[in-house]
Amino acid sequence: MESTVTQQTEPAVPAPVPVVEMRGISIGFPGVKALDGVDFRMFPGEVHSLMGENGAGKSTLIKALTGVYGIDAGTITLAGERVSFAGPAQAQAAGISTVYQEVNLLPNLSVAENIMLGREPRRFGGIDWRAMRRRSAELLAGLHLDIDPGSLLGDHSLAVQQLVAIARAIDVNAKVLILDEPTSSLDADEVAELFRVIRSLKDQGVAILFVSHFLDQVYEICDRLTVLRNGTLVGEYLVDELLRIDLVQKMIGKELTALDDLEHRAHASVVDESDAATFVSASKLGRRGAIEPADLPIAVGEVVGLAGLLGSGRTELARLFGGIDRADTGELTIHGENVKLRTPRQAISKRIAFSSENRRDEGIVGELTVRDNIVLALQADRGWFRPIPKKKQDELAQSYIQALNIRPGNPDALVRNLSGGNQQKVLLARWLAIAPRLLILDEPTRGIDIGAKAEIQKLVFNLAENGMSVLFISAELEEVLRLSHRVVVLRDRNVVADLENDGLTVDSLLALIADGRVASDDEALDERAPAVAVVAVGSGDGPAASAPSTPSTEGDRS
Amino acid sequence: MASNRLFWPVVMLLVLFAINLVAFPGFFEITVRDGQLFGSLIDILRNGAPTLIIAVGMTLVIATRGIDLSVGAVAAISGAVACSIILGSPAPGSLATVAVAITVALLISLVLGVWNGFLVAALGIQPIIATLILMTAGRGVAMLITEGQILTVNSPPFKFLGSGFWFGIPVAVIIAAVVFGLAALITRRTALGMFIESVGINPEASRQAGVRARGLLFAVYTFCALCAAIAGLILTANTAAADANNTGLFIELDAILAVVIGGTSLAGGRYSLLGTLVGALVIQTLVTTVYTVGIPPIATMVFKAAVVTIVCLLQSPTTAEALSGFRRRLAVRSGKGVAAS
Amino acid sequence: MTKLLEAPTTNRQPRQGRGTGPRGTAPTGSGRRPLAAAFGLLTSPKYGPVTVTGLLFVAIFVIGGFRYRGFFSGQVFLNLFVDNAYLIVLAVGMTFVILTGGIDLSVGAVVALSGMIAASLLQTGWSPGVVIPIILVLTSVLGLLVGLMVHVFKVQPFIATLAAMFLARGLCYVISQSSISITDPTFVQLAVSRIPLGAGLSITPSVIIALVVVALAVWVLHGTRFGRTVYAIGGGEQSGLLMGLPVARTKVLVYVISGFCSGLAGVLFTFYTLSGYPLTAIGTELDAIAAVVIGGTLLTGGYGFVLGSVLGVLVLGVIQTILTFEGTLSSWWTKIFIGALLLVFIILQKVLTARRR
Amino acid sequence: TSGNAASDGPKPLDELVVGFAQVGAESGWRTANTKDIQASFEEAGIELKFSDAQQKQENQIKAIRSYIQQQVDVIAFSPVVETGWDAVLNEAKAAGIPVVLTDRAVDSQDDSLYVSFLGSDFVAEGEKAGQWVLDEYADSSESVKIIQLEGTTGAAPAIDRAEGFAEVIAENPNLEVVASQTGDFTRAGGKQVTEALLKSNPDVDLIYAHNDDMGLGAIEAIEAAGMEPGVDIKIVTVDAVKDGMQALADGKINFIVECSPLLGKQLVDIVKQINDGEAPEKRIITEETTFTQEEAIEALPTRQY
Ligand SMILES: Nc1ncnc2c1ncn2[C@@H]1O[C@H](COP(=O)(O)OP(=O)(O)OP(=O)(O)O)[C@@H](O)[C@H]1O
Ligand SMILES: Nc1ncnc2c1ncn2[C@@H]1O[C@H](COP(=O)(O)OP(=O)(O)OP(=O)(O)O)[C@@H](O)[C@H]1O
Ligand SMILES: [Mg+2]
Ligand SMILES: [Mg+2]
Repeated sequence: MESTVTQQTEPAVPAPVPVVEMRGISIGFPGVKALDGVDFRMFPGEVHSLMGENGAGKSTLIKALTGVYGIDAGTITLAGERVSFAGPAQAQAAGISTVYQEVNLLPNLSVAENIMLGREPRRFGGIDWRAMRRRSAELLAGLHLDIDPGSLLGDHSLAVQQLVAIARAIDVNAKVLILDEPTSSLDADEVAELFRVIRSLKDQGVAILFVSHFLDQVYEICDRLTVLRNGTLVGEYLVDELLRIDLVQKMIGKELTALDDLEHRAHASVVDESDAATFVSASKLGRRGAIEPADLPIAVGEVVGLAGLLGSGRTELARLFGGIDRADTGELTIHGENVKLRTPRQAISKRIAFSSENRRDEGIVGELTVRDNIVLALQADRGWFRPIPKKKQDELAQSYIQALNIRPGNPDALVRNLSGGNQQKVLLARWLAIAPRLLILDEPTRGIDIGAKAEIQKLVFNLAENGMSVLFISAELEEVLRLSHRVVVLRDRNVVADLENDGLTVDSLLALIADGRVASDDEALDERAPAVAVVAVGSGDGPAASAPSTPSTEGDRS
Repeated sequence: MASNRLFWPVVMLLVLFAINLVAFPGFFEITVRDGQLFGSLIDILRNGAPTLIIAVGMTLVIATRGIDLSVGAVAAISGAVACSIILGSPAPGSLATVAVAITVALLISLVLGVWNGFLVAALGIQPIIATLILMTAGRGVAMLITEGQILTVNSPPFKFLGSGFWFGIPVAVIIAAVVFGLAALITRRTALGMFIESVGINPEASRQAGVRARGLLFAVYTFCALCAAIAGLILTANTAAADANNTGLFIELDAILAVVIGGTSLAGGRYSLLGTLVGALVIQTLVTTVYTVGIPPIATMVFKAAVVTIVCLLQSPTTAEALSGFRRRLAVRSGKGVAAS
Repeated sequence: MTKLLEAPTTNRQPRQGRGTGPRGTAPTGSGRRPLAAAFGLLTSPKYGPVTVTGLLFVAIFVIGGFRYRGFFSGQVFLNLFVDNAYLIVLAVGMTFVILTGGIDLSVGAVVALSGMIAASLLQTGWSPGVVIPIILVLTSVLGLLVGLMVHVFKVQPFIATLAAMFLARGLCYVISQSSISITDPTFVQLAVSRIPLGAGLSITPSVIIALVVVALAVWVLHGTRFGRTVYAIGGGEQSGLLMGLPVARTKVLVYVISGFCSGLAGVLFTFYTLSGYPLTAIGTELDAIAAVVIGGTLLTGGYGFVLGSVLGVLVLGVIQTILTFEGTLSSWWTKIFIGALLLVFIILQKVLTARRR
Repeated sequence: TSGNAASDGPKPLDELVVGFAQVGAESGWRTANTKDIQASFEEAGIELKFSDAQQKQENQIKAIRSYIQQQVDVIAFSPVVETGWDAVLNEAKAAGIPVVLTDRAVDSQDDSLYVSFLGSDFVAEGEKAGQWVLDEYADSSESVKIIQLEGTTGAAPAIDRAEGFAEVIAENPNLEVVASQTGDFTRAGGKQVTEALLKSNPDVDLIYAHNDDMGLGAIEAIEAAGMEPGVDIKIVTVDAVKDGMQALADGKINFIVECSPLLGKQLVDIVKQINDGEAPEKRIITEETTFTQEEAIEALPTRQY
């Protein structure tokens, strides 16, 4: 099927009927108007992106479509018919397959079941387990995910879970496939696999909604996009006709400049190793089954990035530094003094903060307010009998709400009701509030919009300049490169390289990660490089120059 | 939010009051007799005091996602201990004896609480089973102490705890108020309440944020046992007799019911002590209503079932939605009416 | 509720089939030896508790055999089933409910109620062929009402079933305050007949019924969509909803099943006691819950097996048997002894399943 | 009786084994009962296997089955409930083990299932209490208001004591039970119920409690209401435990119908009779009396429980 959508120069009035059409959608929550008269449509065989800042209403719009939330006003049409779903089950039955923003799977069931639940192949009135395993193994293989379908889902890392969720969604014979930030914890390779699948579905005429805060990914895979701001519709555009700068401007309503100067400063302020005191240092620190003994010194004011593939053990290493897990070999010194971190509490008392990648299960405390969540760690450190005065709490909360642009800016809102990105910011605020000397950030920018990401990066940078050490993990390699003074590469739970960040490029890092040696030439990169989003946002170049030019994408865009 | 959740329980309380008033016009009368307050409402407060005290401890336990089934047994043990000490002493009527008895009983309850805390926090046993152990064995221990007999004590200072008056107010009520006030003060004026809630909502996140979940659990179960012991002393003093078989029997159900009617979720997290207070009052008033209205004993259970069901259904968010929809429709209609006129 | 301390350990089991895509080389995992496999069975969050429970049960039985004359016999073992057939059925129903993260406190009272219904109807000359279906339908309807309260009105299961418990118990009194004998020949026949197994061993028809219920439950939970949805709800109701699973229907049905099982257990109980008595089975709900939890099911839902619950019942039964064989305990020592045995059991179970921290 | 241990001649007492399945230890009365039985058997030099059913019939059935398996010489038990014993008693009969019931009866058509029933007659107790009330108010012309404190709903003593009482007082239409509530056989229950009922029925004349403990609770409530128990409001109870007798002696209770837990001696006698091959009487009613204040003062010093 040819992509007919993009042949029109006008985004509006395309020839075929939209498969999804939402008109005048409004949804209000107590105190917040999440959506206000939003129109939205998708056509068969297109990849559509929903763009907007954190809290703009993207997830809410998706949930309105699939019947998770009832709508206060507006109409929804699916393939020309008015629909109103009472719940996700009905939406699914009508051909809308969805991966929601937070991984919503069942940790207590096997991977195979998580993929097939609700559509299990049956035999003699019961589930045909054999067929189920076979089918799920096929689907996993389709995503190049080599895990045992019989293993418990809960045993896998968040990234794997995210892929499993995707596998589940693409198995359904859907007319519409919705992916709400599916790539937030995926590496470049997994993203490439996903895109391959998306393209083939698109060729089969499936309409795909792809939400992501990674502009590169959006520009690589999407045909059209709809921009939301503060719950209202900004407009619908053809991706090819919208410059990145313009897109960002439409999303945030003003120009974004934060990244520019960061880019410059990053290279200017690499810490001079010789006179920097080592703050914390690990020697032969390891934990059986999780991470092999590793050496890792971190200097005062230094930002160390951890790079590696999914499952390479970055999280596990970081957890040892944060006292989340106990190391069973090696030792940790702080300012040369031997310390044992048995609990997170002990780490915190040493001013080491660990911000988990799994914000829902290990990060936020959903039923508590934004204020409580922000002061939690600080208060825990002070002890229960020395409560932070109410006024001080409010000040703290307010200052971080402003600094990180948390929305809604109401310290009494329950964190559970915040959008994903805003929850992440609250989590970050909690750790900044304890004024850490070592801040461990495991995927801190997961699901964070582009403006906030820049703010956070700037913040990290400034804090590092003021003497805070940072251990930084991100699936986005260029983010690692942009922020880090040093990059430590892990592979199969081993530290394989420890490099100064001068002259490092995404390509050379990738080679290291993949093969465990520094790339001398670019043989290994030939097929992989295009899939990696290399270009920094807002670097000033036009979209044409920065868009990765692979033959396949080119073919899709006329 | 909390005030919202309390709306229907309070209404239910008022309805029960009204029923009582119809059955017995003197229900609201409070007179002063021999310098003591006297009346049905006072009885409700006094008899509800032990349940309330236990429910306060239970609220905190439940907020951490736990439950404590052993409170009845702990109450029985503390009553048995106190009575047997008083009985065994040469001067059962002396204040010192009673003070010693009470102190020992409370100390023992602390040990029992720590024991529960140990099973739950240190060994990670599911609270319902962990406390089931003490629920079963504890009553055995209480009976061991009394040798299965009802120990009647003749000790005015001890009796004072259960049926005495202080400035005209029943001592039991004063004790309940103090326990309630202290619990509210300690958890809400310090960060304890937030920690308890946070551990109840997301234990792993709380741990990573540096909250000492283990210590907290120890503290909470110990406090709950202490509450149970205080309640046990009041219950025992009320009849001046330790009845190891019956003191605090099924009181855990009443306490849990009070907590839940008060709007605290058994899934842990946010709790409301005020709600628990209302819940305990509803339960005690319910019992009194059965007596005043003269509901025959065979129908008592059905009546209780009906009241609990009604409170729960009224409190339900589904009902609230349905009601607000109805109200909205009413408003629209009346709005139209105004526009037309 | 124990998630509290288990969370950090259960979540972080190193996975085996690791690696992402063609590049990933699995360093461990393939070719596990039997010893490792056995160890894995013990420590797996899924099978560990059940395995340990089974082993401990065998251990208790063997120890009892050494300690008491006549204990280590086939009939003593079979009597565990004979005496606890009704409890097995109760525990099966309870397992469904607890797997979804709920709880059912009404089962004891419903057992009493179905006994009362049976006794009073049989007394007025109804035929057992009518009475038993009526009981099963009535208790299922009661379960349905509870399920609707829990799902539609979001009433916490603890409270909804507590109300049902009051109601069922109250209805018992309404039917009759005093106990009623059952003299119906069919019931009497079912009560006294024994099915010989050879070698002087025998069981009762109730045991067969209970085992059929267990087999059905195993099949439903592991072989049908409904059963998997039960586990899914326990694993995360919200996720289940978003995955488009029939959460509402399943959640309500689970209480219907528990109601049905309680009714059936009540009927088995009347086979056992041949009477209806309003005060019977007080506290039996705690036995059923304890059996389920001892059997390794998490009260928070999502993890556990029916067979574990059966083991749990057997453990409670064997504790009871030990008590009668001991034969010298005063009333209070009996209670303390039950508590102590329970404690030893739970702690051993915990220690044996504990994973490296 | 069917072939029992006696058929091969009497055994020496120290070879006899008796299995006793007690209801539980739900009250002081019950504990006294247990203690007396245990003490009596010890004194007689007969081995007693004891089991506590924790108020559960199924436990009692299990215990009896276990006694059958252990081939004891005599089984004695106080049934938790009257019904539902045919199956297990038939097993005992088949095994040739004689069964003695204590305290409570079983409701079975086939009275060959047990050799003897030793215990009180709860209905008669209710009647005795009623009779006293009838006599006390024989020449009262006004209506007499009575509050009844019932035992645990559904329990046999509660049902029977209410029945016997009601039957007798029906003779005098002036006697009117204005309220009847359960106090669960406990002091706390008795106190709370009385407290509430006194508020709505302040002019009550008499309280009839199904056991002493509830009566003692009622005394507390009456005193708290500023009235004098035994004078302003008369109290009649059943049981005659020590605390109750004391209250009776003090004039706070007016009349107590005895229900003795001291069955041990009589039970030992029955066991000996069986062992000797004699047939004990089918129904042995415990020797019980009633107490007025004077009698109580007299009996109190020798009261054992
Ligand atoms: N259940 C809820 N109750 C109250 N407010 C809510 C609820 N769900 C969402 N909101 C609010 O609605 C707004 C839109 O949230 P939504 O999750 O749609 O944002 P989003 O665009 O998906 O953001 P992100 O990029 O961070 O995922 C936010 O302000 C959020 O706080
Ligand atoms: N939540 C978890 N529960 C159990 N095992 C886990 C969990 N997270 C990770 N693991 C295991 O630990 C190993 C490494 O973890 P993980 O995948 O998180 O590493 P990582 O380098 O941080 O990768 P990423 O952050 O990209 O997911 C893997 O074998 C994984 O299966
Ligand atoms: Mg979102
Ligand atoms: Mg990670």
